[in-house]
Amino acid sequence: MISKILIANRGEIALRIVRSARELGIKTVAVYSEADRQALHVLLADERVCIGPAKASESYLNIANILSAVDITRADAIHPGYGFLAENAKFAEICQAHGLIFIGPPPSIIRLMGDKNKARQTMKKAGLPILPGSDTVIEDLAIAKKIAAKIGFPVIIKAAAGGGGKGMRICRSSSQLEDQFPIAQGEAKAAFNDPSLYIEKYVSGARHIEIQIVGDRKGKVIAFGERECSVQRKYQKLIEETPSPFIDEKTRRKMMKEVEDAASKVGYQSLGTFEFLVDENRKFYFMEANARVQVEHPITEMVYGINLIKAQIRIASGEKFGFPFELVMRGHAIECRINAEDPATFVPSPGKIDFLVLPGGEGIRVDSAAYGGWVVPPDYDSLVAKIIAYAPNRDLAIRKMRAALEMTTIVGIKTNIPLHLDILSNTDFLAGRYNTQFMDGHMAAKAAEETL
Amino acid sequence: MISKILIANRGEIALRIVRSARELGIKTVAVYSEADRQALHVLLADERVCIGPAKASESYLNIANILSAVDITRADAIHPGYGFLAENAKFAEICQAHGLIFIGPPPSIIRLMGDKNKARQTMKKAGLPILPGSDTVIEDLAIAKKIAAKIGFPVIIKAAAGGGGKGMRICRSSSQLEDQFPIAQGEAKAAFNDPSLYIEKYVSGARHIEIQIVGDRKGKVIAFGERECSVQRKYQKLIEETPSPFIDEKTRRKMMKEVEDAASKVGYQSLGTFEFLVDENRKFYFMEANARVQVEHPITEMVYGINLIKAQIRIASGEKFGFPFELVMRGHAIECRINAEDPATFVPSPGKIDFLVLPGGEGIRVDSAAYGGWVVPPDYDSLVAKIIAYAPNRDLAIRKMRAALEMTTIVGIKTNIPLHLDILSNTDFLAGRYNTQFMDGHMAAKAAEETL
Amino acid sequence: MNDKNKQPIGPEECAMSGKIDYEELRKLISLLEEKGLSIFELEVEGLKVKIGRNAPQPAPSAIAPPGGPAAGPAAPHESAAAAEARALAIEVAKGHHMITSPMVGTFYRAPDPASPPFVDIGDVVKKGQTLCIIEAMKLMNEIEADVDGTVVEIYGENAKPVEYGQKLFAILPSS
Amino acid sequence: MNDKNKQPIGPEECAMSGKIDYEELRKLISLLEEKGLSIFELEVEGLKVKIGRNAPQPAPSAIAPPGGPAAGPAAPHESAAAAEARALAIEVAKGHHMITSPMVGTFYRAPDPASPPFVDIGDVVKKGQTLCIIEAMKLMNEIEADVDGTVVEIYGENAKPVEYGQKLFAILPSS
Repeated sequence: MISKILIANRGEIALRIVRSARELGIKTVAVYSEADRQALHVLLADERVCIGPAKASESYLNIANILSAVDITRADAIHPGYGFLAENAKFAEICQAHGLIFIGPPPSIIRLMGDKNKARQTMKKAGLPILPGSDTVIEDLAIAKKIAAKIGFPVIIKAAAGGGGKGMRICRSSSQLEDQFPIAQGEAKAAFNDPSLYIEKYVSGARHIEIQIVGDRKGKVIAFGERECSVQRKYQKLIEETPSPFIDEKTRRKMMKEVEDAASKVGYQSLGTFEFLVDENRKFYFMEANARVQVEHPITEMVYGINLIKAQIRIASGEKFGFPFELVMRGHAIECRINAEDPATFVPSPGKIDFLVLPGGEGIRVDSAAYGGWVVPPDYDSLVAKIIAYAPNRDLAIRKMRAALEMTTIVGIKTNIPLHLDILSNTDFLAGRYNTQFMDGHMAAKAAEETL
Repeated sequence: MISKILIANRGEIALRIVRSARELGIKTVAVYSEADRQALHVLLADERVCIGPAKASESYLNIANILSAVDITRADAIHPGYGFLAENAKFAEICQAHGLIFIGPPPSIIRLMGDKNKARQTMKKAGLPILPGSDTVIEDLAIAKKIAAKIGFPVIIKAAAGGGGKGMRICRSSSQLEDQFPIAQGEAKAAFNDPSLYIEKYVSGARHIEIQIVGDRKGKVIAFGERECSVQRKYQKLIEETPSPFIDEKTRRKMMKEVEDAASKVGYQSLGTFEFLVDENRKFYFMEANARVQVEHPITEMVYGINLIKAQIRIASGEKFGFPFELVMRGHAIECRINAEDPATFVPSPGKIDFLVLPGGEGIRVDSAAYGGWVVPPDYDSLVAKIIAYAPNRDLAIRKMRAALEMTTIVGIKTNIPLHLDILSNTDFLAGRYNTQFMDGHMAAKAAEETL
Repeated sequence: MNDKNKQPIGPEECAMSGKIDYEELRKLISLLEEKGLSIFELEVEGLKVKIGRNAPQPAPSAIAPPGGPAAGPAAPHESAAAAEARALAIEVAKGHHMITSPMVGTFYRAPDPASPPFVDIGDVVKKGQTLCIIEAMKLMNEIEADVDGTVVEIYGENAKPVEYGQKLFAILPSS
Repeated sequence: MNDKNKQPIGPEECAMSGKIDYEELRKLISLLEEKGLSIFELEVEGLKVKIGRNAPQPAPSAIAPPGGPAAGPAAPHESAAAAEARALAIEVAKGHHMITSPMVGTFYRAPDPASPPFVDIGDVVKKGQTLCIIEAMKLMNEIEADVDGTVVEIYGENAKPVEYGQKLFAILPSS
């Protein structure tokens, strides 16, 4: 049904889409900014169109130029990847109005999930547990205080339009709430042009667990076993694994079942991810849903033996689709996000990769658009490679990942590989004892150690 | 038990062993010739010792220097890889006498399998079907003619010490046998310093199918589902796949069972591969057994979710071992051997790799010691990378392989990637209709096409 | 170089005679660098200068079509891009002013198929004068000259797609 | 540079006459370096200057220890190897003759711990004279001088392992 996909993205996910499309016999068009002229997805796509200068707002977010590129290349579908326009409901609508297949959920679903508070309320009605909190967005401190008093401190304030930790504040008392509320409002306004906030109960020591789903066009939704994404720094995921060392089979089944039911109720189609906070008693609370493919989708692919991007394209093209193997989790997969950044200070380290040896061999998968000689541009996020280790169990997967990272050689830019190796040797991490506070504690412990 | 492995090999298999040892927490020592100073396995091993000049007989085959390297690095085990000293029974014995663990079968097994005729007779007694032929080695043309008359033409003469097609001749008549016998003797003498030949029935249109085994130190042997290796040029394998598109479940079970029984009867330990000719009626005949790890072992790993090198090391160290998953073949795996050679003339193309982009992503495994900037030395075999595609079924695996090869970029040397792409688009190959004559026919057809 | 010998130094020439001092050489080398030359040789009245630079261009631009010459997707763009960049540099060196496409779309030299082109090579144009139309999103965008001058080259082909930053016209500004 | 101005010629210096003096030349070389030039030749009225720079080191020898500075296995050997090759070249350039190890083993400077070393720096040796022992496979292999000359450097450390091709002694042959 689809004969040519224009990929409105860059980096590893753009290359990932080129590869999957090629396997399906579908042509690809890369659009790129002037900073990405030598990018691998540009060189390896079937066609390529420059759509603007380095600045994302004038290229990868430039809807007019992207649609003009569709016109001149006669692409019949758009894959938005993640980030950029992936969760822009208006863009999805314009694509549809333009007669294009948008490879993602319907605009209504994107819009719903984009409004974090509305999504929470809708999912609550659809049967998912959520944390006690405000049912509507709050614009007024007095109301915020009343609600906080009702649900009890600590509470967390979040931007309704939010993501990435922007406008997020933990308040442990009424006076903290008074201080933080206007700051969060300001941040939310600055980041999302929308100062709306909502409040919910803050759970300390919680884990970030997410459930991948695939919905077809007939209303059938399949949920996959969880991904554990608690190793985060400032809400940026660093290491993801599946299965979670914390979730038991009963909780897994329950989460999968409830997500499947709730997602079909709202008519979910295409790929999506439902994010949960899971407390120490394995009680889980829906946080938000991401209406797109997730960076960490490969670990789910590894344990199930599937290809989610191919599934996503086939669903979008209206094809009947199915998964060839029985959908059973087998083995353990870990992903490390290799960023071009200083491992200690987290300062981005763009520049030329003079020399590159990526890992390989049994159980190692690399999703990367990097190559020796490539200049990592300073204009975009710093992800240069996703390294995925797959093994029969968690211990073997961690050993495999460590061996792979130790043998990865990247010269010319700094990367966070030393940080990953550090985490992969941490006693708590090895024991599976970690939550979203892990990185704070880990960094603090390391700092203390170095002071000794 | 093992704390440090000296790897008496080079290239991708040496790197493969470094990786597996590292996962097991075992240190590695690379030994290398002066031509391999910048080789990746040398750079990534824990220690490294130069053992001689480029010429293999003075370095990778130099037993004295290799054992001295063991002494100065205090390694307690040797992994011979494949080729070089891997099937040298005397070397295995010297290692044992030296107090070293030789990671491979016992010397007696290596010696038995090294004598192709004796191996055939032994395996016949152990219950494996073999082709009608001479029961003993033949040194005399008159006897050869008598035997040939008994089993009927066509026959094939082979070197008893042979391998790689050296000293091998197909004879369709008594007069051909008269001509070819002395030539084959000369070749066998030159290649193996042993003119002994044996004769067997020649089966045209046969397939080359092999069964991987793992034997533990208690006499238990596990056989795995077959590898199809019929895509060969001059007895050099080019593409291997598992399962074979030709073998049915009944034949598979039968082959596996018979190999398990025969191998345990002779006390097989460690990894090994039993090679068979399979005729058009799926009757199979034992040809020879290779007492080492095989180049194409990764495809078996992919469909079973195992790591054979780790298993091999653990058996050698006397550890109890087992495979974590139920041993069931799942999906389909193909390997393409990427050689530094002209794809049309097969002339080797050593030299500097100026620029390299290897494939990656879902379902792709790369076993390679190549890197951008590396100079492929002219002194050894031309294998630069093994690319393995894994997918739920054969059609998907072929598509994935094609996409991967199309996106592989190697600048500076010629490779046989165009030849692989050609084969992977061939109608007969796609239909699974091929045997060991496939490449001859394929090349002839291509030549004819180009003449038009 | 002596004062009496003072001459304008053009992009690829350097008239000089007799002695040469450090300052002159420095200028020469800068010129070499600026123009991206890899080698420069000069011989005049007993003076002989030869300057070379390492050829730049590392691996990336050496990307070959993956999968060998016959099979696989072409990756021609980057070499095209490099060639384009080089051409652009030469044009700019000639003193030409470039009009590039500010958007992705379809290039039209005339307002409609029946009309003559907006401009042709050799035409004198004024700042603000329409040079072409780029159709994008069903909208006709007029692209105007941003300098006074003479059209010396037209790169776009009528009714063909253009991408962002693609050269459309070279104009020699009137000074 | 005039005769009276004669100065020692170092690796990057050059005696010359005419209008360019040492200071100018020094500046020139800096310029060459700064601009990344690879070659510079100048010939004027009896003055001839030719300056060349080596191309910078390519990637392979820039392999860093994988996994960053702290973690991971060291890959020091190749840089050591490169350094060794460079040192060897310098030695050979000095006219030194190198004795390298023909095998892998353990290097001994003396026949037994109680004896004095076979040779020391400054010793005059004859072709065929034993310089050291390398123990390999429990066998003591005497390594002999293959030229007459003076021992100017001893690289091997007593009772330490040596690999194939490793430098053992530098000998300045008597001519």
